[in-house]
Amino acid sequence: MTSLAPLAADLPDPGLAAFGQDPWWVILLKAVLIFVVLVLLTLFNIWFERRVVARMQHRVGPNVHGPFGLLQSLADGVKLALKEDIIPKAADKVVFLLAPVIATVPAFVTWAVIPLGPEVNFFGHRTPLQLTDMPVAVLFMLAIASIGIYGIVLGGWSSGSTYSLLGGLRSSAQMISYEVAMGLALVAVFLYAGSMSTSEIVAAQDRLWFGLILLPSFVIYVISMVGETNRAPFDLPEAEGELVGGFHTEYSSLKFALFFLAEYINLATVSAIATTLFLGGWAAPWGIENVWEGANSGYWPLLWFFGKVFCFIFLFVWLRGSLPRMRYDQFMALGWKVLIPVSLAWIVAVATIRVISLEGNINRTYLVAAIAVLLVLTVALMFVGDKGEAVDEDVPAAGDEPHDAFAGGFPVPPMPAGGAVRGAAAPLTFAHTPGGRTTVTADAEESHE
Amino acid sequence: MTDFVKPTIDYFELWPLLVVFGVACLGVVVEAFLPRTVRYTAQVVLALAGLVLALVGVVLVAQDVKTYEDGAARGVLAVGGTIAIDGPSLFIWGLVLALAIAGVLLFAERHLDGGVSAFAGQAAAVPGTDAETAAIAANREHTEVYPLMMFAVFGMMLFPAANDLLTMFVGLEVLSLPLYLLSGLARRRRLLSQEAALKYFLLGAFSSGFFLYGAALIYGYAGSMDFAAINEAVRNDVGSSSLLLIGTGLLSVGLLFKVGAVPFQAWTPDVYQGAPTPVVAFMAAGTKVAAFGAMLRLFYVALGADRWSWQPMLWIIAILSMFVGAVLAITQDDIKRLLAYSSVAHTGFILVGVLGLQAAGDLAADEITSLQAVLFYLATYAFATIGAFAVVSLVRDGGGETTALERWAGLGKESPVVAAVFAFFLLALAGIPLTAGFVGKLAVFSVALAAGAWPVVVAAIMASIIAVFLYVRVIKVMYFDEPVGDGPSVAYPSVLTATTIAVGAAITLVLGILPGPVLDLAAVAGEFIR
Amino acid sequence: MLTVLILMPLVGALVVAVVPRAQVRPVGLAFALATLALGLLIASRYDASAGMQFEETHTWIEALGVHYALGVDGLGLLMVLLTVAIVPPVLLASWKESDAPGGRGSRSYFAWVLGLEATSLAVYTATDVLLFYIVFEATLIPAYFLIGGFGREGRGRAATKFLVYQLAGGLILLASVVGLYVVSANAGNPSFLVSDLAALDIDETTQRWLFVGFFAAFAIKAPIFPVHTWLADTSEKATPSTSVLLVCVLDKIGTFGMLRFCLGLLPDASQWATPVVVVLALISIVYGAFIAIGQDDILRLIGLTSLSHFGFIVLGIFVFNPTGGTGAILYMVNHGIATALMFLVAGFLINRTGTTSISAMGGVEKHAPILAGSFLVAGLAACGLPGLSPFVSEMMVIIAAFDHHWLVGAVAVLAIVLAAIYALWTYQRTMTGPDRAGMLAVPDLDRREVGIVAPLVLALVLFGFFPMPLLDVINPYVQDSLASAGIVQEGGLR
Amino acid sequence: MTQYVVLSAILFTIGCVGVLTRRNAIVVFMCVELMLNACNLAFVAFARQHGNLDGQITAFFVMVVAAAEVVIGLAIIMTIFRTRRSASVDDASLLKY
Amino acid sequence: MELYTPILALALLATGFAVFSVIMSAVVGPKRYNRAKLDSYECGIEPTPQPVGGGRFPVKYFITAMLFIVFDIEIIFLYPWAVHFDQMALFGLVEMVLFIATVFVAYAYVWRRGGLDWD
Repeated sequence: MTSLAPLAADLPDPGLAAFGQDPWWVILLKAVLIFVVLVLLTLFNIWFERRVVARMQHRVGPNVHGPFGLLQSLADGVKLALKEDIIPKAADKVVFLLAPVIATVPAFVTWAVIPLGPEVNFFGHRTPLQLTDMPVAVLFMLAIASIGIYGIVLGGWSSGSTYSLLGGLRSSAQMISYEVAMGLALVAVFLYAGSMSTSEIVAAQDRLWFGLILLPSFVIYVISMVGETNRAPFDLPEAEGELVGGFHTEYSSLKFALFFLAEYINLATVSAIATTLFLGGWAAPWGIENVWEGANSGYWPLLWFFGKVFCFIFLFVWLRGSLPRMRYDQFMALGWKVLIPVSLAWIVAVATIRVISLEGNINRTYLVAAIAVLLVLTVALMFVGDKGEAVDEDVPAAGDEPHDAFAGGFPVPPMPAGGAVRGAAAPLTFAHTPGGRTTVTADAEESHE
Repeated sequence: MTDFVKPTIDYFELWPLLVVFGVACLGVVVEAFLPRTVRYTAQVVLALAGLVLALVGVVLVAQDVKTYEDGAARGVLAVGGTIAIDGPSLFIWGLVLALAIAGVLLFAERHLDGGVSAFAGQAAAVPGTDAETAAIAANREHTEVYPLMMFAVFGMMLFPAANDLLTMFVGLEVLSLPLYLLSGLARRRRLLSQEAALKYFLLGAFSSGFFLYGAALIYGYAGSMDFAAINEAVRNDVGSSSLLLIGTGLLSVGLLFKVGAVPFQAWTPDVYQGAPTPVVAFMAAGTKVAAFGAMLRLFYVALGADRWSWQPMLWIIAILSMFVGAVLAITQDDIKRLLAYSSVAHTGFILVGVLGLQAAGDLAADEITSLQAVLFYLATYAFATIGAFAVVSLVRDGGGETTALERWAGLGKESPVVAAVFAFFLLALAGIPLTAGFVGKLAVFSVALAAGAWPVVVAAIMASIIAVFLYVRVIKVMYFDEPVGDGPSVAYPSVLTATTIAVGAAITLVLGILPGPVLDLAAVAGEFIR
Repeated sequence: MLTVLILMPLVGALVVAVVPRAQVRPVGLAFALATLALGLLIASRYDASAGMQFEETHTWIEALGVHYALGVDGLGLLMVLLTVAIVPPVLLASWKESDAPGGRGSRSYFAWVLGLEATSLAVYTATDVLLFYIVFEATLIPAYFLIGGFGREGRGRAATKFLVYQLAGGLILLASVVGLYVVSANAGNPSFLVSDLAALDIDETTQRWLFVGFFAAFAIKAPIFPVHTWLADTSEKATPSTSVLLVCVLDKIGTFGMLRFCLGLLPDASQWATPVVVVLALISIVYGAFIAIGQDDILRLIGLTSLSHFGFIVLGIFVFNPTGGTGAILYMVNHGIATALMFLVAGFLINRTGTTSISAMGGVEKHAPILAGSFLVAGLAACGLPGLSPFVSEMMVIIAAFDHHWLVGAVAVLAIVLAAIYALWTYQRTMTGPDRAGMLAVPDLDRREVGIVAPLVLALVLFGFFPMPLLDVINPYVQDSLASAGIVQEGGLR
Repeated sequence: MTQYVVLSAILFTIGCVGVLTRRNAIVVFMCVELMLNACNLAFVAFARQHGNLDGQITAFFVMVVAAAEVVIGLAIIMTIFRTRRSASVDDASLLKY
Repeated sequence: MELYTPILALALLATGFAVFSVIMSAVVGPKRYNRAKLDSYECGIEPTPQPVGGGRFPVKYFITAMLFIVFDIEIIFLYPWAVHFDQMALFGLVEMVLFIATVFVAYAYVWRRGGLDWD
């Protein structure tokens, strides 16, 4: 036991000496500023998205309110506030009211640990441009973000409507599925940074961005962050064709606005995390520092930081503008069958490389053993991949059930001839539409039993 | 930042543990990749091979262990001191592995039900639906039971060898969780089985919560989870003794639940009745062995210095278990429930042995030690139980396995051999001389008396008398009562169950007549590493 | 030698279990006779003045200090002889299937009887307490199947009652045995050997506790009031032959144990307990005889008379003088013979009349004089008529009782009166008087039955007039044991 | 530190009482989880008090175990639920309680 | 503890804002009663009566949730390991490879048995 003790983060971390020294007014001011920035950022993002998508679709987009239509989002917000506040009679009132709050608060709180810049002179007080930091900051972010999922599930559950329920379930299933991949993608970062504190991770990237040396992690993270935020092409919970509005079908007025707000803040949050963990955070892109000494001091880093964040936001918009929505099973298969095993394999690979670089003259037998295990793992992985389809061979032999362990659990629509199509293998098969697949609804099940 | 000290792992000594775990994992892989037709064979062969290999490993390790530091114990502390591989551990490992081999044989039995095993074809299918009919028609079976069982075996080995509270807790859970699932997988009488699983699970989880909170309090008291450190703390009387006392109590709740002692016995009859008989056979024997191993280690190593505060509690619990078990068993009319209550009573008897802890100085030179007595009793009890349940799985009527006592009437005429073997197991459980049960009882009574717990021994004798009535009653039903209706029939088992029963009976007999070698083995096992 | 003696019937039991059906009975009898011969051989080589003999000692369970140790002294020898002598007549008496109503045939009956013989012999020769205990319990298994498997309606219940009583007694015994072991372990030499244990110096309190345990166990076995209730049921439901084995062989283990363990190992406590034990014995004597008078079932009646006789034996043991001791041991032998005769004759009677009810019988005398005669002999032996062997032992016990306290003696004498009543009245009701319905055709004993009865009657008469051979064996033992118990004495009765 | 321990004790008691009084299997089960989390709190609080990390590491393991319990527990409860359409502990009473 | 107080401040701020919005929407918005409006939305048809929470839903979601828990737990162990990897080096690698391999076995099983297929 005692020998295992150093595994956990030691408190207090010397790298975090700069934090926790602020007087109350600085804290309050910083908190208010973050809050305001986030609200503004959301308004801007909505506008930005509409404009960019419009451009991509050869439209103009909002252009009436304010210069370039910049005030459009604000106008929408005010309009929402003046709409009737409907609570469906089938709803569980308390939870129904609570859900938007639960969804919104974590969205804000996550930003508390995102480093926006180095230590600056803040109204005469020297403090980092970051509300706070802690040895487990990234874990904290993930944890808080998970709370947001409760808001969505509870919102869908409490509405008392089938669409809401299924939308809520879908989005939570989706979020938790991609959270795994996301979490695994971060492991490699910690391996290199040796810390989970955001500011230390940024500091660790002063020579090279992790996005470059840990490219697979970065890619996995980016994919899963899109899934995590329910954005196109993974915006299945809100698939209008299937589920009307998803979990917030029954929400109206400002409660709806809160969900909307939370979603856009989350958009910004995952972008900010990506920036922090993979793109050097607030540090200026390399090259610039060589040209310009002061690029990484004072308030300038805010520029780099938000610049990088906007790159990601643009990416989000771009994806939405150009990609069709994925089918739900393909989407889940991508998360569970591709991202997770690849992340695991990548982690092992990174760790191995790290060990080799740490212990120049390494004990060969150990290395061989490790590599052998690794090889076996990889081979097994390929084996699994190949045989994934092979399950179908079992099907005719097994009788009239598509597959063994789980399918018998609840009624499913009759299968097309030739058995189920699974995996991302046959995207062009239109034998069954996405709509047809989602008839596994609560009442459908009821009638079957 | 403290420097990282690489813990010693001692892979060689851990070999049996690793083999079992590896085989369990391999079993899962087999489940995943082999076609359905060959899974059964592959799983059975794999499990048996793994267990035998592990058993060989235990023997090799046992021959190799050195004296630990300069104490009385022999063995090593592996994995940074979290697992104690000492004599008692090895003894229990060997015992658990032997039981597991018998368990696999019972699990693999397909002869009794006309070509299918005792487990549900598809547990996920709701009974009475098309899905289930289809599963039955396709002759499905859950071959996952073998890996599950291997995981349980792994837990059973880890649990008594754990040398700190955390490892013990993990062992407890690893041992319990697969058993919860296995309990719910009966092919026939699914509802009963599922209900058993639910009850077992809820109560089991509840009790492990107690165990854990107890661990937390002890940690709060001693500042460490390590048994040696706790012992040191108790000896030096640091911290608040109320923490220690409550903590000990809560820890005991968890352990006593696992062994099924009164007042934590409520689950025993339900689970024993509902779960598939092969599972019950394995679980009744294995869990008790493992849990008592852990209990001995916890009480002797960590809390030995505080024995004046836990011994009175155990006195009462032992007495209650013996009486409640014996008395309630008499009122049962289902053979599995009856055996369940009898196991409660036996828990009490084993606790009598646990009470026999004495300081080393108080013992005569070649006097039997409490540890030795309990280990021996466990061995005798385990084999008699597994054999008895194996016999239960043979007795049938029109609706499959029949466990109602009145349906057993006339078994002596229907199948004298089966009735005789069962009677023999019952006599062993009753502690009649020339069976292993007798020597076990003798041993635990001796150590308890030697430790001055004579009231408990007197109570134990009285409880034994009640228990005798209970066993004799079953024998009477089998031999002297007129059968109801067609009477029971006995399904002819394949060599698998037959072997288990024969080996169980043989061991029970041999240990009854010549217990010397095993007693010596338990003596050679020596002491716990402190 | 003793091992062979024990193994002989055991092997016989196994052989009987496998030989062809036709040979079951001859083979069984052959083994019983061989055992008898071996027993006589041992008796002929026995040196009456040399204490424990024919000893064999092997370590059995080292960790517990258990030994496989056998040996006989005077007491053991007599019991061994009694056992080996009684089994052949019992087997002969069960020759016909019909002798065992409700049973499963001769094979299992013969096998179990031989098994019981083997375990009983082991009990009488064991010199290790644990070995004693083990075979003590082992006797129950054949006995259980003998009672439960053969006999009248309700035998299953009786068998269960028997077994539960006996096992209860056994477990109490176990507690005391373990207690002895622990005492020896505390003294530094954990052992179960009687010789080791006898050398222990046990403190008074412990001795008393252990005594209570031993005595309770043996009282159940013997049986003694108030733990006698199993005896009546068992003898009523079991076959008469089984009852012979139970009462004449098995129950003697109780009194044998009292002598060997209570007196032998715990002399101080025995003296401490004497008043209580004597009172219990007296109650048994009077109560047994008294309720026997009122019985209608002949087998139950015989069972209850034994309660009275066991009271005498226990009384003889616990009055602590050589006359009583010798009388008690002699009584054990005589009672064995007399009761065996009584049960067997009653069995023949029941076979003929088809009932066990005394009130349904009558007038047998006229049709079957030999049967009636032998029944009369047995009855007179039971009430202690001079000239028959029980008289000697009964007189010795009563004399000793008067020595102990006049009141004790007086009560014991009262029992003789009662015994005369039940013996003679039973005779009168069954054998004399007018014929009852269905009693007309009672045939007399055939040759086989006479062959069974005659030796027993002969033995009764012989030992009635000439008990010296027995006394020669008994006296040294009694001297030794009383001496080792530290009881001052003035020479035995010669 | 004492407050944390007291809080954990209170949570533990609530869970315990919940297990004993509630009849819905899922609620009972959640109460069990509450007990485990109370244990975690106690572990972490004691870890802080003793200044070593054993307690915190334990908390990790407890989470793992709790998760495994959740998985198995829900599986069992769901099977029963689907068979009987009820999650009440009382309804499951084929076996004598 | 000082590290956590700012978070509390931000959280309070956000909560205040959210609660304020929820209340405001009830206060500011117009109220025009209409029975159909309070029914749950089902494309205009009469909604089927349902218990709160919509009754039952596919088992699949449970399975996903369980799998998530299993992997989340794996991550719990990977994080501290990753942070302190440099100190453990080879030992850490070997042990973690064993750990990951174990999890991977379960993963392969679930995959092959169709646990990851959504239909």
